[in-house]
Amino acid sequence: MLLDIHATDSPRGFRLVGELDASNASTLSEVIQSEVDRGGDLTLDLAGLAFMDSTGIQVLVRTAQSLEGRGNLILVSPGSLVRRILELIPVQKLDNVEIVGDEDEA
Amino acid sequence: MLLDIHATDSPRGFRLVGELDASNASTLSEVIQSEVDRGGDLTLDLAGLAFMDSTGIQVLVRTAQSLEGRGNLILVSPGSLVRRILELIPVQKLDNVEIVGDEDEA
Amino acid sequence: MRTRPELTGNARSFPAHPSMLHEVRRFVRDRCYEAGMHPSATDDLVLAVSEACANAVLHSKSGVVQVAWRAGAEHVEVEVADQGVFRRTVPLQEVEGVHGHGIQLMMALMDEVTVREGTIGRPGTVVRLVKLRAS
Amino acid sequence: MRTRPELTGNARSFPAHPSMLHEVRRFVRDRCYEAGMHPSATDDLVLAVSEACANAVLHSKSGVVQVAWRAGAEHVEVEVADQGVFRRTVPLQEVEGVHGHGIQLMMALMDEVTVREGTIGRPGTVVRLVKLRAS
Ligand SMILES: Nc1ncnc2c1ncn2[C@@H]1O[C@H](COP(=O)(O)OP(=O)(O)O)[C@@H](O)[C@H]1O
Ligand SMILES: Nc1ncnc2c1ncn2[C@@H]1O[C@H](COP(=O)(O)OP(=O)(O)O)[C@@H](O)[C@H]1O
Repeated sequence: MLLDIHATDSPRGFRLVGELDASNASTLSEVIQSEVDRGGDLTLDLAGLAFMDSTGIQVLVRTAQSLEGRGNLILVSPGSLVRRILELIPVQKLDNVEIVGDEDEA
Repeated sequence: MLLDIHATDSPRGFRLVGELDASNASTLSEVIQSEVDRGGDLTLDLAGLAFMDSTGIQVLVRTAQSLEGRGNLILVSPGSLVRRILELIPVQKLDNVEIVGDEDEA
Repeated sequence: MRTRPELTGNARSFPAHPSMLHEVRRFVRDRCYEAGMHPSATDDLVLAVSEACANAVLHSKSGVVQVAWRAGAEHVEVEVADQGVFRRTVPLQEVEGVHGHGIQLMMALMDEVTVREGTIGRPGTVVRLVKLRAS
Repeated sequence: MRTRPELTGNARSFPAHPSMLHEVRRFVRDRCYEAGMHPSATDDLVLAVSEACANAVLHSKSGVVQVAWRAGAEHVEVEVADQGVFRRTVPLQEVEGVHGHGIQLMMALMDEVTVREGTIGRPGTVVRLVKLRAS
């Protein structure tokens, strides 16, 4: 599998390992949606994500929008390639999106 | 003046004559906003508009968004150049935007 | 569709102020008319050039924008050059509100669009717009 | 930055299916490595090519996508060619929901981007991506 999606309990969310692109973004979107429906903050651990394209950005934006007013989307430890795309398309500017554990701070 | 903005009473709105571009879109936006605040449908007579660029499209989209749930934006008789840009950026797909008096029907 | 020496050319500089857009449109429309370009292809090119110039005026912080017009047997091309640095942040509609979709509109209107992005080390963004005479 | 005969080249066809994206990224990454391109410039080019291929796969209705790689002394360029017609409607975010901003992202990543839009009479959209080795 190009992308492994592991559910995590504390914090509640998912750990992503592999590459996120147009071939698997809709699968990720569906998996995330079930958790979004329960409300509250959602954490995505991105440390193991070696690649993300603009369809991945779409998933993040839509997730943040569905959580709006009910919770935050927390992005943990994006690697250098993921940080590069977040630099160019700054999803973290949305009110309820936050990046923690940036490599530079580690 | 590149663009003349005439207020109209029935239907309530404005008649635009001239060219709408980045040099005057913000002026139009402000003039329209005062009427939008009163609520209800707003009509823009575009028959005299000889040119519109994407900043004009922005004004239309923002106007429609501000009217949402309170009224429709009605675009009357766009000429060929304005119809061309509306074909490529179809603002009329927004729920509360309508084009009437298309040249083809006249 | 690359620029070839046999193209007839014509270039003009305009101040980077929104009031130049009307002048640029007239310049391009007149050249297209002289070149016998089809009216609807002319309308598309005029709008695309106006969008490219609006971007240069709004985003490039240049003082001057150069518009170069060239006609070939099968196509017409216009280059819009500023002296600025291309802003590389992709505007997120959800954060920054409605945007003009200027570049997407240029692509929808033209047969070929090139953007050479100005950088700090090599300033000057150049947008090249190509319209086939027959399209 | 125009294509010159002295460029070393390498082209490959991929099926127009989302699973090709991973393969294309590896192809481009390997070529960049062989050409001694800077790692961060390589990352940018790999992402831009992946975006161009995603557009071809998602929008062009082609069966096959061709990826051509060329290296020059100062730059590397990749051309992504499909056999389809460029969809000329600009997506309105307010109507169609969030979009990927693929083309804007390519422009943010590259030094020069060209899109030649496939038409019904002349199908085949070609996206040309140029990255300076030094940037
Ligand atoms: N000539 C330019 N100089 C600097 N930045 C530019 C230029 N043209 C475009 N850009 C950048 O590209 C972005 C997208 O441009 P565009 O699609 O026309 O949308 P808009 O102008 O409405 O934002 C702009 O927001 C800007 O950051
Ligand atoms: N290869 C292609 N073939 C046909 N249409 C394309 C192609 N690439 C882009 N397009 C058109 O351009 C639009 C903008 O593309 P892009 O900026 O990548 O955003 P997105 O793909 O998320 O819509 C697409 O929605 C599509 O209509």
